[in-house]
This record gives sequence, C-alpha cells and structure tokens, in this order.
Amino acid sequence: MLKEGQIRIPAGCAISGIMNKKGELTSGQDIIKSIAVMHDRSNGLGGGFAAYGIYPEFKNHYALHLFYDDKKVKQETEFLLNKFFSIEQAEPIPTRNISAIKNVPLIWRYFAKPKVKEMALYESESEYVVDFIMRINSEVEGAYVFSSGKNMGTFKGVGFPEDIGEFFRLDEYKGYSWTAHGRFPTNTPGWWGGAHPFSLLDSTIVHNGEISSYDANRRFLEMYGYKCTLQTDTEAITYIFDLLLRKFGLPLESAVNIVAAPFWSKISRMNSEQQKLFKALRVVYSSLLINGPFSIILGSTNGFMALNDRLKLRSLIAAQKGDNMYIASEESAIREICKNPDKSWAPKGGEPVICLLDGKESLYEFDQVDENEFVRHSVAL
Amino acid sequence: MKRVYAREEYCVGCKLCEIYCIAAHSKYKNDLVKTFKKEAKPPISRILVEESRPVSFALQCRHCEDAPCTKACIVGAMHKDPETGIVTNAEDRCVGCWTCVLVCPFGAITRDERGHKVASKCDLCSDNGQIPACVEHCPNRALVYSEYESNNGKK
Amino acid sequence: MSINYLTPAFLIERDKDRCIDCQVCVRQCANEAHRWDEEEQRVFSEDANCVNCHRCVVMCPTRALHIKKFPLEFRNNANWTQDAMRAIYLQAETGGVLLTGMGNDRPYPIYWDHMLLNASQVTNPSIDPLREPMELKTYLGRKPDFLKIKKGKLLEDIPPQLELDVPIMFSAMSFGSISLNAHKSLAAAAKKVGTYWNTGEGGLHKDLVEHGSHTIVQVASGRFGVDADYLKTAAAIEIKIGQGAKPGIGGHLPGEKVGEEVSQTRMIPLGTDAISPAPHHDIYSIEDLRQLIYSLKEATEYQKPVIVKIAAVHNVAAIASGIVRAGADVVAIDGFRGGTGAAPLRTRDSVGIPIEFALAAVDTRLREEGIRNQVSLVVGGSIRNSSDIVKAIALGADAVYIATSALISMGCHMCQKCYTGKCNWGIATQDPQLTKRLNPEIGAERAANLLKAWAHEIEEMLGGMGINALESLRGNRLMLRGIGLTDRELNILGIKAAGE
Amino acid sequence: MHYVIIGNSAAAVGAVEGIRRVDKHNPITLISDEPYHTYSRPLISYLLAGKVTEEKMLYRGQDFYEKNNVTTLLGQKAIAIDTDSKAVKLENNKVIIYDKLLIATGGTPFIPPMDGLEKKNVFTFIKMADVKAISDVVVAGNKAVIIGAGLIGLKAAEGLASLGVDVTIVELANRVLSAILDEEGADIVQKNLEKRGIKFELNTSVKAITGGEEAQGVTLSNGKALPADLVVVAVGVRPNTEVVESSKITVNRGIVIDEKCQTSIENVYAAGDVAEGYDLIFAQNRVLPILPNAYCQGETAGLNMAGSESIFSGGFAMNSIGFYGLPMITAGIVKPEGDGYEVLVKMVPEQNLYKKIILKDNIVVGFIYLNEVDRAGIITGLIREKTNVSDFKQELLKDSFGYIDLPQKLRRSKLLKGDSASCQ
Repeated sequence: MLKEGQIRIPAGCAISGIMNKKGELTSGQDIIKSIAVMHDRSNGLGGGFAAYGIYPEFKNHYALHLFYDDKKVKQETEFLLNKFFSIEQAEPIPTRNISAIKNVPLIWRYFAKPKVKEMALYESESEYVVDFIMRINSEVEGAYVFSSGKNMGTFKGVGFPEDIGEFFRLDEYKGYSWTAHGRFPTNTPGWWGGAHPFSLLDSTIVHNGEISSYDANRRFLEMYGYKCTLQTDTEAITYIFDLLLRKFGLPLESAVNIVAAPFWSKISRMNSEQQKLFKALRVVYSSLLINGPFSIILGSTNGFMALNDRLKLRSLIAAQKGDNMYIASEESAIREICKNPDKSWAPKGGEPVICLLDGKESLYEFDQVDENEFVRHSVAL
Repeated sequence: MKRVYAREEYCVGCKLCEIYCIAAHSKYKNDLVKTFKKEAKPPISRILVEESRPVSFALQCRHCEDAPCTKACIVGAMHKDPETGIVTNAEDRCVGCWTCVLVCPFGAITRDERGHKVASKCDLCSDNGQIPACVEHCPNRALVYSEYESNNGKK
Repeated sequence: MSINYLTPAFLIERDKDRCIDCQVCVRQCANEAHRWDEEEQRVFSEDANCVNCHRCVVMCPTRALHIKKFPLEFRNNANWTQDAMRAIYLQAETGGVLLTGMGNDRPYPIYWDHMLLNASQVTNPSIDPLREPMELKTYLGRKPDFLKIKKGKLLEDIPPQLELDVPIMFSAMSFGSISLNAHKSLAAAAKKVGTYWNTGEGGLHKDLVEHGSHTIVQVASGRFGVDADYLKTAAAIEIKIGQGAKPGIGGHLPGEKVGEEVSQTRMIPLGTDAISPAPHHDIYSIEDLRQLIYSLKEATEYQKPVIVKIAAVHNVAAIASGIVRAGADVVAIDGFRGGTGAAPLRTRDSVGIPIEFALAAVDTRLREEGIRNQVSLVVGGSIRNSSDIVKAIALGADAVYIATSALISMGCHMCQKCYTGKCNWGIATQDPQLTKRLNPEIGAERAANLLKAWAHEIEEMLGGMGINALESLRGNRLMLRGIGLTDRELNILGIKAAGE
Repeated sequence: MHYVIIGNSAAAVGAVEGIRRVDKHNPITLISDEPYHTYSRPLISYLLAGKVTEEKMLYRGQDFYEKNNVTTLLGQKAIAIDTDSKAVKLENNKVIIYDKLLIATGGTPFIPPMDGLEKKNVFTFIKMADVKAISDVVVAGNKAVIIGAGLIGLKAAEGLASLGVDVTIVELANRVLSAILDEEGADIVQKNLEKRGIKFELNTSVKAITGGEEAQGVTLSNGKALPADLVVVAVGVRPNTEVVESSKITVNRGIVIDEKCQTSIENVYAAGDVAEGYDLIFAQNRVLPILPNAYCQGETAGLNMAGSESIFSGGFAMNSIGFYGLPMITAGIVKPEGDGYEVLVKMVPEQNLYKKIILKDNIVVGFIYLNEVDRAGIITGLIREKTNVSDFKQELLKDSFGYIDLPQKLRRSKLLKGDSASCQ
C-alpha cells in the first residue's frame, strides 16, 4: 500500500483551537478534552497538536521535531543536521506507553541554530531553514521533520487525538495557544508524518476538508520551490500561506482574499480602489484560490487565524470568554471546556477569525513590509 | 400594424416563402407533399420572390394604411379591417375585374384564374391567427413580421 | 479532351414520393448539383458536382433528399485506399498541389477522448451550479510575480488583461477566408457572451470597429489591414507566427476573392492576390519577435496584451518558453487539427503535433522554469465540446480558442471545400449570392448559444469536481486520468492512468 | 350638423365612409333617384350576361346605411339646390336643409342626335334600369346594333353576345376603345371580339334608327343599313349636372371642384362622374368618369365635410377591363400627340401581347398592358408618384419587371413605407 507522500489522501477531520490573548500559559489538558468530544470526527488514523510558548528556555532556537523510521536514517540525518546547524540539545521527545498507540517511530527533537557560514547563499535565515527541511523531507527516505518553529512544537501521530495527546504527555507542557486535529482519512496508510498539524517554522495548520483545487495549488507552489511531498491538502495550504505571507510579504487579509477570494459578483460591487486590489489579487494569484470545503486554523507565534472556504462547506464555530478565544469544528468541543462563553458565532465563508496576542498587530512579523525597503523576493528555484 | 418586411440583404432566394404560402392556402393546409401532389391546381403564391442575382427579396401586400385597392374595387370586395388593418379580398364577391391589379403600386395582387376568377393576395395568414407562413418558414429571417418601427432593428 | 478518371464522391438520392419539385435545392446549390429540367418539368441531380455540404438536405422542405457515399467499390486494399487513389487521379489530371479546407481529418488518436474527468463523492461535496455561484471568469495577460500592497491599496497597476466571462474565444479567421457576415456573427456573439473574437490576418472591416472592445486583431506575416487605428481599436493584438493546419506555410487569398470590401479592409489593391509569406520577413529569430512585441506595445502605449500564436510543432515547449521571455502576454498554441480555409493537403495531414501534448509539454516546461504564472496559455486546434475545454484547462490552459466549432454552429457542415469559395452556407465565400445566406443575427445567436451551452456544461463538470472557480481547475491535472494510453503518453500529459 | 349626399354610387359611398371616419354621430341623408340599394355600375354587363345576380351587384352590404347611420331617400330625385338657404329641393317638393352637401349624381348617357331615338327597344347602358329594360325584351337570336365601341359599348356587346344575340357595333372612330387604346391595341381587341362573332362598322355613325314603333334597324352615314331588334346607344357619358343648373355653383364640363373636392360654393362638394377634378397627368381639371376616382373624390369630400383637412392630389384615366378572357389595363396617355414623348413598345402578335409605355421627361405618363396585366399597378404607381425612371427605363417592359429593377434606395423607401400608399 502506498503511504502518505506516495499518494494523495483526502480526509475528513475535527479541529479545535484555544488561546489566551494575554499570553497566559495553560496545560494541554483543555485542548485534549475539547478534541476528544469530537471523537467521531476522527477514525484513529491521525491526531495531533500544536502548542505555542512551550519552550521558553530555548526560545531563540529552532525546535526541530523529527520522525525516524530507524536508527540508520537517524544517523544519516543527524550528520546533515550537524553540518548545517549547531545543535544545542538533542533528545527523544518524552512519551507515555499507550496501548492504542502502535508502530511508534523514533521521535526526536533538536534545539538548533543555523550555521552562519552555510547561510551565505540564502536571502534569509528562514529560507535557509525551510530549504533544509524541504531537503530532508523529500530526499532522506525515512526521516521527516514535523516541527521546526521557535518556542513552539507540534506533536502528532497515528491514533485518536486524545490518545496522541496522552502519548506525548501534553498535560505536562504549558502553552498560551493550542490547536488540535483529529483525522478521518479516507485511505489507511497510517503514517505518522501524515498526521496534523502540519507545520513549517512557527507556522502550523490544522485543517478539515478536502480541497478540490489541490493540484492547481500544488503545481503553482512547486514553481516557487515548495515540494509537496506529503500530497496532503494541509501541506499545500501551509505552503500557500508561507508563500503569500513570508515570501511575497502580503498582508494576512490579502492572503485570505486570495485563498478564500470573494466572488467576482461581490468584487463588482466594491468601490473602484478596492475593486482594483481585489481584482489584482484574484488575477495574479488565481492559482492559489483554495477551492472545495475547508476549515483551517493557522497558528503562529502571535496567535491564530481560523478560516472557512468561501462557500462555508465545512462547519466552524468561534467563541470568546474574557481573554480566551476558542475555535472548533463543533460548538460542543468549545462548551466542553468553556460552559458559558461571552459570545459564540459561526464565521461566514471566507471571513477569517483572527486572534492575536495583545500588542501584536499581525499573525506574522514578516508581513510588516516597509514600502521603501520593499525587496523583490526572488523566486526560489 | 404588424406587417411582413423583407430584408433583402438576407434573402437567399430559396422561395420557401412561396412554397409555404401555397401550402398555407391549400385545402391540405400546410401539408406540402399533399398540396403539391394531390391538389389538381395548387393555390397561387401570394408572396413573390423578386430576384436579380445576387439581390432577391420577397414581396407581398403591404396592407396599406390608405389602401388603393379597397377604394378602386368595383364591388366592394376588397376590404381593410379597421381593427387589424389587414386588407383582404372577399373572394365570393370578387368578379375578377383586376382593377385592384391596376391600382396596387406594389404589384402585390395576382390573378387567380384556377376557377372563378378572383384577385388573390396576402392575407397575413389571418386565418391561422399566427405569424404568417412565409415568415415562419423563412430560413434566414429575411422576412420579419413586425411593426414598422421595430423592423430591421432600426428605430 | 480526355476522360476524367474521377468518379463522383457522393450520390444524391431524391425521394420521389416526397419531392414536390419546388426547386429549392436547385436554387441553393452553388455547385450546381441539382438541375431543373424545363422539358421534363422536374429536378435532376448531378452527383459529380455534389460536395456533401447538406445545404439542400437541410433546406428541402419535404426532407426528400439524402446524400450517400457514391456506391462505387474499389477492390479492397488496405494500402491503396480510395482516398489515396483519388488523390493521384486528381494530381495526374491537374499537376497541382492538393488543396483542402478545414482541419486534419486523418484517424490520428484524439487524446481528449483518452482522458477522463474526476468528480466528487462523499469526502468533498459536488457543487450544484444552479444553487451556488460558479465562476468562469478568466483574465488573460501578463501577471506580475507579486503585488505591492500598502494599507489596503494596490501600489502598482497590473498589466492589461483580457477579461473573459467564458474561457472560450473565437480564434483567428480572416475576412477574405470567411465572409463579412461570418465576422459580424462572431463579433456580435463575442460581445454578447463576454469574450473575444479574432480578426485573423485580413484586417478589421469598418462595420466591426464598434466591436473593438471585444476584438483581437491579428498581425500576421502579410501585415494586411494593420495600421495604428487597427491596433488601437482592439482589445488585444495577436502576432501570428503559425497555424496548426499548416505550420510553416503561409497563406494565399486569390485575387478573385479580393473584392471591394476585402480590398479596403486588407488595404491592398482590388483583385490582387493577398499573399502571407511563410515567415514574417522581419522575424528570423526570437530576438526579432521580441522587437515586434515591444513595437506593438509601444504603438498601443502598453495598454493591450500581446498574444503570440504558434502552431504546435515538435519543440513547442522550448519555443513557448522563448516567447514568454520575449515578452508575450499570452501564448496561443494551435494544434495540428486546427482548421483552415485552404491548406496543402499533405501539410495539413502530416505536420505538427496534437494540441493535447503540446499543451501539456508547454505548461510543464513553463512551470519548470517558474514562468507559467507570467503568461496566459490559450490553446486551439479542434476543441469540439465543453469536456475538451475542461480537459484543456485541467492540463494547464487558461482558455481555449475555437474556430471550427464556431463555424459549425453557424451552419458549416464540414464539406471541406472552403478553398473553392462556393461555401453554400455563406461562410467561406465572398460571393454576394452566398454570403447573405449567413444572417449575422442568426449567426451571432447560434455562436453565442454554443458558448453559453458550453459554459453551462463546464459549470456542471466543475461543480461535479467540487470546484466553483475555473482557476482552481487550471493545471489541476489530478482531475484527469488517462485511458488507453501508454506510460510514455501518460508521462507527457502528466496524468495518471484511470484506476491509479 | 347635417350631411346631405345626392347620389348613391361609388362617390356617395366614399363620402359616407369618409364622413364616418371622422364623425360617427351627426346625421347623413342620402338622396337618389334610383330606387336601389347602392350597387356597382360597372357590373351591369355582368348582370346582363347573367354572370352575377342582382344580389351580388351590391357595392356595399345591405346593412351599410343602417350601420353608418344614414337616412336614405331612394327613388326620390333632387331637382334643385339653393346654396343661400342651404336647401335641396326634391321632385316630390320635399326640401332638405343641409349643413354640408355632396353632389354625386354621376353621369348621364351622351346621346348624339339621330332619327328614331324615340322608338321602342332603343336603350342606353349605364344603370340597373337599363339592364332590366334590355333583359325584358332580349331573346337569343336577336340582332343588336350597339352605337359606340367604347368601354360601355363593348361591355354591352359582350353581355348581349353571351345571351346569343348577334351584335354589330358602330363606331365613329377608326378603332375600338379609342379613348384607352391606340390602333395596335385596338386591333388586337377587335380581332378577338370578331372571333366571337361580334361585327364592327368603324369610321361611321348611325344616321337613323329605322322601323315602326319598335326599332328594326339602323342606317349608317356610310349608307349601309343594318337590321336590329334592339339598339343600344353607348357613345359615352357626360356629367349629370342637371341638379345644379339653376344654382350658383360653377360648372364647366362638370362641376368644378378644388383639391378638397369642394365646389365654388362653400360647404358644397362634388365628386365622381359629375365632377371636374384635377388630372395629375394633364395638370388641369378634367372629368374622369372612372370608379376609383369617384370613390377617392367622394371620400375626400366626406373627410372635408366632417372637418378633417384632406387633399386629393388628383386622378388620371385608368381602366382595367377584359373581353372574352383578354385582359387589358391602361392608364394615362396611351396615344401621345405632340413632342417630347418617348414610347416603349413590346408586341408579340401570336400571343395577343402588347405592352406600351409612354414617358415624358423620364416620367411615365401612360401605358397599355394587353393580355399581360400582372403587376401593372407598379406602373400606375410610377405615374402617380411621378417617379423618374431614367435609371431603369430599359427594364420597364421586361416580363418580370418589378421592384427588383428599381434602384435599391428607391425600392427600400417604397417597400419600407408600405403603409403610405394611397390614392390621396
């Protein structure tokens, strides 16, 4: 049987997200409870979490989480890691033995900084790190980088999400922002790397849906150096946001208006200035329109954004209680951990829900592009 | 009133209008094969295609506002309906004197001498209560049935 | 005199029970295949003159006519077919190049028919275009790599784009090769549906200037009808390098077709032959093309997209890449089944490659070079129906060009005798007796209906795939599966086999 | 408002219809010395020949006057008009007061002086009464002499011949139908009639009708004597102006009318065979005793009487007639005299086919269509509209001459304005 990356696997899912705008840390218990309510939305073939603020002691290091099929590939990969990074600390990620979790790969994490002398050819540090990850993931058979941000981490595997949470001992971590994912793939490869969240640097994504524009998106992304090795929607969506926000430096709203573009009929009713902008976004980045049903939570150091496809073909509920923000596929998943929210609502298709830490203006720091210093980002080939 | 207008730029000279006119006025109404094969003397076409290649167009009674034929008719058979504007000939009263032929400036009245001599002319298929057969069967919309204002797309 | 060895190709059968001797067939056949015998008072047939254009069959009010293949059998021979032999008889008689009209009719594989489309089931809802918005709008033109946006404002306009409400345009057919009424039909249909028609290389007739906003004007090797006004009137300019039906071959409109109107529109003397050279004599290399592209952009103040049209030939991918880098905003590729008013038969039937391969190769190549998004890709060369279009877009096209289908919608019955100038449907002729058979009102309606119908079908198929905007299909080759194709062919098309 | 009409034929009916187009209510009184409902005068020869019944002769339906709110005084002859008191005096001494008056008394037979006119079986042939009188006496095998080979004479001849009467026609002129045909045309018509047994005495006149109380023959000025059981005097008609003789109304050959068909006296109109209106071709007033002209003048008079401004631009001589299946249509000047005329001729003797078109300054002023009359009205139209035909003159005689031969612009304007054709 072909595994993730060798074949495209569509999947249905559950997603959930919690964050505190003041940056107060909470354990992973709430998010596990929330995602567990939606047990029936997953089928035990994938679950995972993203947690922000969990590695304060290594907050300036890239926290690289890797799966290895065996020790040999671990050795091979570590050789490369050491070549391109200085490793501050390397350790297996702590886990519990859970009967439901089987076929566990080797799971390691590295707190690392890039080696400056190797970075000369790259425009930025992030380019360098991303390129390294792409190479490991596409070229080193049996090794897979599944988390690569700073002061954050993703934890995922084959199993129901509540079991995965327990397996990774998430109750022992403290973070200010959590997202979770329970997977219902319509194929059964059972590969750990294929579980969600999908992440690149500190950007993570949990996703429910199946995008019908996948190959159009993928083939466009591949022109910009992305290698969609997993062939999953989530991977593609992550890269789309990465391309738009990080590489093209577009504001988040513009990225949203590309992936969940307003209909032409709506654009035609806008004022001429807006029309010009929205038309340009749709015309130039038409291949990045994400078509088909999706609900996603895009997480970053600064917060998260939840978004539905423009027709809202997938359920998504948001709620707020004081400084806490909640997002989930189902309202029950929110009520489970927040009995009486101040307000709750169903965001409209294509209209993002953006939750930021107080004091932050945008989900990503790199989208603050000064016009005078506007640098033409080269196309990575 | 609605009249049949010919748009000569689109007339292909096929004369289907004549053929369908004949059939529409045959006792085998609209059955072409029977009209032409069973009628001993098929009716005379009330529409005439004039042709001098490459120009051709079909012409029939214009149903004039102030129709000279109705004034010249010596027996009062030629009549313009004040409601519909359609000029028809009461064939039972017509004596075939051809005074209408003499005065019709369009040459749109023909002599039907198959039996009792009568003047034969377009009746806009008023019996059918539909659009005239010539217009209905014109393959190229070279005949339009319309008010003058709207005809030919011109105001 | 000697005997003509050619036997009739078709047999006209007249049902005596139905024929009413109305002579409509006689009046309608420009080839004089029907004859009224005054003495016998009935209609006779001249089978040898029949080209099987069906005009008489369609016009016959009693459906009394049938055209059949002439029932003359040659001894079975898989090698020396009737066609092969007839060609020799004809050439032995005339000593000339075999001419033909319309596209390649040889039984090469049609790859559209070897590709199947996907549809959503369960995991992803299909979309009902009657209930949900379904967007076919397509913009053709150069796209910048990125946009500069500040405080919700676009800082720099994007280059000029052609806005298409349906991803289908009428491709180039010159006034001269087709009639003014055919041009009028196409222009009005394009306007009605929200797309574009293309003048071809014969200039823009003065009556059609009003449709300029929906007109693509062509600049071809003969430069017929090209002046500043011509360029400025148009929505876009197309440089024609080649044509699918006759790659590497120029064009020749005989003087007898150059009447008053054609002469004025082409800006050439009345009655003179209009010769389009095989190459542009100012384009002998890709650098020269770049110069012409930019000359045209200069002349139109960078307000009009410039399209470069080429025939699908063996190394089309590399050529297309060069064209993009030379500054073209749109690359149009015409496959080897593309139609023509007149082409040497052997060229038409054996030069060029199928558009399906050309498209796949070009799209892949431009993506490999990372320049696919800079340019729009338009393909033509026998797009026969809406599923061909859906497949073309999934393979990577932005839009398609149709010409033969448009002509068929207006009455063409594919008799392939365009080059004789006796088109009984009033399309490929300048004979005033024949051109009026195409009433542009009807022609426009029919051509527009075709586009509307196809648009509906495209919407249905898109909805079935769970897609509600055409751009999400573009290059989405996962939506395609091959059937009956070799690994090599699948590989070139960049698609999987059905079942994979 | 009271409208009074004297007369009961085409002009009178035209007037009734003209008035009623404008004024649906005010009373109309119609006076006629004939006791019949309005009938078609030209049909009397058909009646004589038994080709139509009396019923079929009606010019308008039986309910015509009732529907149009017309009071008829039939069989009552108007004998005088006093335009000062606006009164019409009837033979029975009744006086009818009018506000608007139309005189449409038609024509009366012109009877040249000759001996024996008072004898029995000498008839005229313009009215119903004439037909009834002839029908009462005629039997098959009778011999008849008809004086005059004009339209009426020939029609009477055809009618009588069809009853088995042996007919001889005496005509002063050198040819039949001298008013509407030239020699060539007349020759064809004459021969055709002769084939049917009708005999002609041309270039002569009847000196006297012979016999006792009843006519038994005629003697001609050329000395010949012809036996006759009946004699029909059909030399022509003249305006029946009797009723206005004592009035101030100006009479030339007929009652002179202007383009509104009004006489010299206000509120008094005249129309039809009694009137002398404008002739388009001759550009002067002439009596035009033909039915289309009568109707149009009557209608114009009616419209003006009812207060609508209407102008009749004029008429001209035109006739459609046929004898024994030989149809002919003629109009205007058929035998030009004087300079400046151009004549186009086509003659196919074996087909009895004769076409002649007379032009002056490139404008058609008259034509003869003999035995091929189809679409003759197009030529009539060219005369009426004074169309310059120089561009298509050579096509005029073609068998298929039609609108196709007109310059495109002219053709289009005529065809598109199909609603404007008119006799007005």
